[in-house]
Amino acid sequence: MGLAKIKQALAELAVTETIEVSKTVPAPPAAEGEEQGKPVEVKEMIEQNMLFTPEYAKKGYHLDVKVTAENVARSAKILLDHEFFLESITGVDWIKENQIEIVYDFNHWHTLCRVVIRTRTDRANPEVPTISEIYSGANWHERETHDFFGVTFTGHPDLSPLLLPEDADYHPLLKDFKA
Amino acid sequence: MAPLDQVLALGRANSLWPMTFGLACCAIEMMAAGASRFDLARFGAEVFRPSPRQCDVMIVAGTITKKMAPAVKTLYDQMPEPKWVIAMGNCAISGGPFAFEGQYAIVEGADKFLPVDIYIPGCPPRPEALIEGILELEEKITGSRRWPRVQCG
Amino acid sequence: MSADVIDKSLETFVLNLGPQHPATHGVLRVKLTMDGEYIVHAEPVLGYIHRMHEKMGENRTWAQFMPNTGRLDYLAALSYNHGYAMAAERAEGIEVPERAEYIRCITVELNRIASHLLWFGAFVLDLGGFTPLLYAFDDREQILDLLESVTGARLTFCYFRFGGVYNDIDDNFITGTREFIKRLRSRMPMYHDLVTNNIILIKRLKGIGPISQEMCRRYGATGPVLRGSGVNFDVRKHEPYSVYPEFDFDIPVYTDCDSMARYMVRMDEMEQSMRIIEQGLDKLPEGPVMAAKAPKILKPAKGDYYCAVEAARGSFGIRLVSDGTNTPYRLKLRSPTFSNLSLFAEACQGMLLPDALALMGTLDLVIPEIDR
Amino acid sequence: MTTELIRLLAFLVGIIAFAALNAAYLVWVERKGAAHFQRRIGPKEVGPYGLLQPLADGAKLMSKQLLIPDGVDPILFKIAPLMVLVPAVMSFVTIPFGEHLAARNIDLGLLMVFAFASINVLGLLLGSWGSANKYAVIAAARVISQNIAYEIPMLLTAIALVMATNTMNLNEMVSLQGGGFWHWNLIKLTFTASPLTPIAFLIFFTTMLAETNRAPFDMAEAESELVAGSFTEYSGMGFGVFFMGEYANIVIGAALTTVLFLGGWQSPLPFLPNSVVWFLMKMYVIIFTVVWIRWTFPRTQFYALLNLSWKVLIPISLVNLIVTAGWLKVF
Repeated sequence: MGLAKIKQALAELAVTETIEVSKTVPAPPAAEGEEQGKPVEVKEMIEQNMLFTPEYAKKGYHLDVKVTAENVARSAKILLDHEFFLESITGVDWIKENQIEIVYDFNHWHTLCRVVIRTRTDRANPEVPTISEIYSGANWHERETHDFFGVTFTGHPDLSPLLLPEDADYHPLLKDFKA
Repeated sequence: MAPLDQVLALGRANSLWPMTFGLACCAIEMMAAGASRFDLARFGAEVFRPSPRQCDVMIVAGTITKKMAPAVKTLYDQMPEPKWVIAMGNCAISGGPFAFEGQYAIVEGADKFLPVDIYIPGCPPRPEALIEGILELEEKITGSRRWPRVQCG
Repeated sequence: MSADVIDKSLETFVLNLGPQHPATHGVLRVKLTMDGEYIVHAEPVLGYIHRMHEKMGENRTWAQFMPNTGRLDYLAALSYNHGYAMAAERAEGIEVPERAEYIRCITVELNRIASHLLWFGAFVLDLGGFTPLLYAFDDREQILDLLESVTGARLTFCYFRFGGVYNDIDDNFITGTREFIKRLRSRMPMYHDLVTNNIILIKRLKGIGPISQEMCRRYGATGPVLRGSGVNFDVRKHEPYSVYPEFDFDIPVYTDCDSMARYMVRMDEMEQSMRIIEQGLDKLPEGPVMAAKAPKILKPAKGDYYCAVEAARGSFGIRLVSDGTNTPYRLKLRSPTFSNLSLFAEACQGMLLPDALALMGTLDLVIPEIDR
Repeated sequence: MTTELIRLLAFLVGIIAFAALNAAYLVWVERKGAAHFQRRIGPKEVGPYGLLQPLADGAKLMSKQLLIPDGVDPILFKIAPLMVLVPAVMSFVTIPFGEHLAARNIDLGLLMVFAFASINVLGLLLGSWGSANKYAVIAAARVISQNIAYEIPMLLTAIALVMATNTMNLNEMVSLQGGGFWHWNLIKLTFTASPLTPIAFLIFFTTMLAETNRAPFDMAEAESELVAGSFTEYSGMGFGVFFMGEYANIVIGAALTTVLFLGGWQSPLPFLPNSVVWFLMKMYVIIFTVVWIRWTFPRTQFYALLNLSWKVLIPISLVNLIVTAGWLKVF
């Protein structure tokens, strides 16, 4: 699988209407939420993101994709079809904005390309569809995220605590958690 | 001690079988203590038994988490008398580097729920420290330091 | 053969492997549903050594988290030092002097050999052979002596600093390392004679515990597990960092997908690490080992940063989210064995218990790193 | 009559002392040997060369609490260790240590040894079953199938020898191997047994390892898989007796190999006097080999072990039997 094909793949991901693709801007970070840059021209975006740019040297990833929760599974499917593998799933608690961000890291074996997919969900009732049917490895990562942030992954077969004790009802990585 | 007690104590002290039971980093140093350079076998203490029924001493080597604590307690209960506990490393003594404000996962020290006989500080303690701990335990059992004194090298 | 054996019988029982079991290398627990000695279903239960490194990271300054990285994967602590240091340097934009980078690579590779040696011994111990463990420890002690002389610790190193390393290496270390490499080179044929070419071992590993590429992808397996399945993926080559591009070394890849392949990958990796160390010692430049302009207190710009290194067990990733203060806002540790272990449940289905334990051995588990 | 009784009593005491001493000091040999194979020192501080180590272990084990866990069958649990130890000790009765040094010179000595040897597996089975532990039960299943599989080639090779020597009396069997090492059944350069006997010896040695549950066939204990296998629930002297039984079995196995193949108390060269020393030397060489093998090889896979017996050892020993029969018929 060459670089050209991966470009194609990411273009496919980018042109799906509901998915907004933002170029990773160094100064106001994309993770900040409201700073989300306007959708960039697809062709241009690929040019900017796929090459070994200073961006990568600074951030450590090549493409930063923001999607709505419903589109997570779809993005994951596209990435699986193009032979990406899942590195990790985690959450970030943005308590000031009352949101929890779920971050998916994907990487590719043969091409230097790390893709980050992010989605935000309401902090009071965090819900994201599972991708454990697409990536089997996501099962544990999602359970772990559920442990730490209390995010419910709808459709997940078993969200019982993985790292916390069986009867744990707390979510320690939330910023307002007190032991 | 009565003479028979003394004989038995000598027997026990010279045949301390530890449990094959490591929790974290210290377990590697425990293995190193049994390996060629340090050779716990010199004192007859190299027989690491995987079954608690055949062990005399439990070396708590590592952090005890709240999830693990019941299992540690069970293992201790399964050991036949007389039995001893060595808390190896700072985690097993007091929670070590993991004791901080807001920590919810660990038990701060094995002595919260086990009768600990010997504490070996270090993070992790060197194998020499573990050997010294075993010798201290022998001293505790027999009432006197091993004689002749063990020379290093 | 195993599948129909299972179908015919409904008489299964549950076997609780661990949390204290000699083959789980720590406190992993696996709930096995067994039919005789065949595994019908396996469910790893984690968290027995969950110490909450990630929460600790949020509660202390950037520099204060460095000792924690040494206690994640205590067998290859320097790789984790390296990953964290690189991530923070990337966020803060610190340039590391070249000599420091060389020292980092040399020590990390030494640590990798130590880790693989211990794995080798422990793995053969899983298979019931005791002696190789002690031979491996013998060699490992030599490495620990060398590393102790520069880092001051035997196991849980905290040697790297943001902007370099804590301590320069001296001539004793260099000659000692060269001697050690000579020694290990002469010992490797002995290991192969004693273990690799042993008919019992070959019978136990060849064709046992297949892990396909497709499975690796779905579970995100990396490191020797992935390379044993024929995928040439190594972060050192794939995403070159530090001064690894300066070195001439190969990535051992075996395409058999079985336990033997994973075993061979690790044995060959030791040889490659020796090559890297030798080249590193030859090319070692003069200069400082700490960046002159490295700030004492880190305050990276807002944003998130990802950094991956090739640890002994696979690709260790670290995701830092900074809010511009002197503590990390979020610190995610992507542990390679967490992903590697997650495929165990699927891979061991229908296997015999001893084979499954051999398979578990080839995954090279370090439980505190999985549970974090 | 009384002298005979006294003689028997003396032998009984002697045998038990021999078995116990061997069991205790074989542990020392094992630990010390293992240590030296592994570039260590081994027991050293407990007495000179660690020679008091077995005494310390014994004192400790005897003074240890005898735990009878909940849910075990107390009778089976208690009786099992004895069922391993006693038959092993009984087997010594017919072993000829020297020309006139045997407790009982029984005509069917070989048969008796085999009869007692097969009881030990029952002990392991009862103990494992009685201890109500899943690991122990798995180990029991393994031990039973292993012992059944390996008893067959062992007997087949022994029968071939019986055909060649025409006796089941162990002392007589040794006498027939007199006159130098080329008369031993192992080599038999006198061509009174089939030329396959060296192979038969290898088979016998392998099956002996398997029957005594020694590495690489130590399925009964299999530490890294089954915690402690059959012994998982045994504490204190229960475990100690099991271990003594195991080591007594090894001694029996080695003694039998010596008697059957290595000419027992016969000297290797005709001009040297026959003596019990030769017997002991040969026996300890075999025992040392057993220890050596244990610390060198990893454990075999269980099905590979059964395959080895059913698909390799049994056919070969059958061939050996037929060739021996033909050989005896022709010559």
